Amino acid sequence: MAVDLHRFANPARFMRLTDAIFPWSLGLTVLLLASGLYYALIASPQDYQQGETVRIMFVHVPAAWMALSVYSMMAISAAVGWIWKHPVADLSAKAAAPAGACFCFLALVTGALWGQPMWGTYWVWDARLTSMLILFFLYLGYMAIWEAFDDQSKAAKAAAILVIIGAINIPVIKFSVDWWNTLHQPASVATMEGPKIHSSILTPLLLMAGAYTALFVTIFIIRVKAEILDRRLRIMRMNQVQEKGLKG
Amino acid sequence: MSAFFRIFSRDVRLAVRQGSALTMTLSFFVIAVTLFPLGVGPELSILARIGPGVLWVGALLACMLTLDRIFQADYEDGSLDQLMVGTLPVELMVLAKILAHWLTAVVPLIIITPVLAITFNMPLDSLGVMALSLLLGSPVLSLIGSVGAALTVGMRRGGVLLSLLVLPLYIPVLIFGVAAVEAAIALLPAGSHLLLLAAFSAGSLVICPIASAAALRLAVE
Amino acid sequence: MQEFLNMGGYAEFVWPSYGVSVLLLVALVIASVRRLRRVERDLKPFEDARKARRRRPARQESMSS
Amino acid sequence: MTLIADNLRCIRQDRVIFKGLGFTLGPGQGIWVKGKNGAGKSSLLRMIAGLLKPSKGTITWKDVDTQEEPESFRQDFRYIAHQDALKPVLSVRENIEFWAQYHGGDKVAGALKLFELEHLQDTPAQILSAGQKKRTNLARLVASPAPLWILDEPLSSLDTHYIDLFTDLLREHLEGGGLALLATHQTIDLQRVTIFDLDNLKGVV
Repeated sequence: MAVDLHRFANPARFMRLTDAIFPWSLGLTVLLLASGLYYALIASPQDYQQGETVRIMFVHVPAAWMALSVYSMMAISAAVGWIWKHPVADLSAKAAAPAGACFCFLALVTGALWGQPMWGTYWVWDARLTSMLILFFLYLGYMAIWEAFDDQSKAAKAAAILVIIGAINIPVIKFSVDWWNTLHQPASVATMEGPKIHSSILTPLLLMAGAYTALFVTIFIIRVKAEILDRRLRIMRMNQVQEKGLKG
Repeated sequence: MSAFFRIFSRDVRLAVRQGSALTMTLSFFVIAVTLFPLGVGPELSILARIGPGVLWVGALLACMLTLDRIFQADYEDGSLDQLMVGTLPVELMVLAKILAHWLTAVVPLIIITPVLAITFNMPLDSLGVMALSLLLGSPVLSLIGSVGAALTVGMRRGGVLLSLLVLPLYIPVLIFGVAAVEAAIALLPAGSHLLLLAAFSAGSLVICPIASAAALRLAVE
Repeated sequence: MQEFLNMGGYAEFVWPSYGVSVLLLVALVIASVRRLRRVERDLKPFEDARKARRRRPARQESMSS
Repeated sequence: MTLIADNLRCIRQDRVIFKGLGFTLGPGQGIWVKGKNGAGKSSLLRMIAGLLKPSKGTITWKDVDTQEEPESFRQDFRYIAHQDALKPVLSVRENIEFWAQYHGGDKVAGALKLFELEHLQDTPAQILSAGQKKRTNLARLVASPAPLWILDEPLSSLDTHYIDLFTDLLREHLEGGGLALLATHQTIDLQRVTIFDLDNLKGVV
């Protein structure tokens, strides 16, 4: 049985595209990261209320934004993969998941580290932190389902169903967790609103958000290429076994 | 439509004939719930405080244990292939099975919850709202659960994955279910919470059969 | 410099959060790059074989179906 | 009432099982799919039955693509798989009755009589022998009749008496204008049945 080439046509084109983008996104990441860190740690003044701890926000908030936007990107590419049977879309969702999970985990850790000086405890059942925790479970579920199937094309479809159902539920979860938080609002805990976004804080925040996005794109390109080549490798090995079977 | 009713009645008859599965689920629910007073202490005021939450979490976990029964047995003996080859659209076939699962696995949980609520020293007039909140919210448990069950049917250790996939999606129902009961205990109006629960059920009634059917087509391939 | 490192007394929270972020993201990048290298290395023998087959015109066996 | 398969390609676990497969099955004709283990016999049958999506190619029944109108196609065929699809807790009659009514048929009594299952009709399926279970499974073909039969190893675990019985049933089905697509390791010597060899895909009918 010959290697089934028609399915690699657009991945090859896709990879030529990403190879072209890669140096740019790498450069942008380094640039944004350097300037972001400079502004976050050195240039911006300490906050009148929270003092230096506000600097944690420059790492916490971008991570939280990325965690959510990566998940929605996965849901969109899963839908594209499902509707137009686009093989690369499924793989890109699979490639993005670990990065999204890392951002989500970072948001949780930095959130806890920010919570300690603010409220005296590492974990406070604050609405956003709780939603981030649930999002982390959704990431784990997504990655687990890829491992559960040995047939990759089946795994892609199952994962697509899961991430679409997950994405539909995220606003519902966000709404109910926010609402649940106000219901059990112990009087003493200040909300996570933090300082109103003052310009000296906005620039490092946006720079860091840009740096995280560029970093994600860079990691994404590496991982998607690895997924596509891994798929090709798996098929070539399969055909080799099959051809041996015929000769043997 | 008779095919829809056929599947529903066959599944109910099967569940009744294999009554042991039902008693196991109920006993798990009772045992899991009675562990809490042993862990937390017999202090009645505390138990009354945590009662709604414990009962809802217990019902939710007990329901989750029964989810793989929706499709697994049919997958193993080949009935699933035959069901997918019938003239009834797969989505409706899935809905019939979900309905049967809800009636035979989840409703019994709802029936015995008030009895357990008494052991948690919950006020008697709140038992009605407890049962009502379970009644309105539990279809979501079966519906979303069926998507997880369809995704993990035929898997060797599907049970663990099933809970990881399904539990995060149960959280909104848990939050508003408990909120409704706590509102009732505090003699506040619980109407809005119950309406939201009903809305969750209606919403998943639309989405989940389609997702489950897609997942089943995948599993049968 | 000392004052900068002290972070207004919150050094034990600010630096760990930056440290964890950098550590984890760098680890992710390294893991991804290493995975790509490994797949490319494993794919090499197959790619060479395919190129070799394509260079020899005698073979009619079409690669694409 | 013809079944036309055109340029079917089957991919399982990223491996090409078969490709460019085509055949035409007219009324009164049968196709016996042969091939080594793993050649894709069951995959082909499941694909025709609509359980396995072809990654390429079309299946047309009564000039309608079965992928577009699966429900109407499903009325016209019965699929017998390796597994018997019987519920151990239900009796033989209850099992047959369920599948008959599910597929919109009502000839349960006839099916029981033909497959000599009347004396077993009230016994729960779990204590049946393999042969009795296979007969109960085959009984659905009679209980809710359909023009096209898709049979995957219909004769396995049947003794010679029931093999002849089923071969006669199949002959009558074909003579009555029915169609059959079957995969089996036993021999079927009916002149209306032609062989389709998956191993070298030459046997295009």
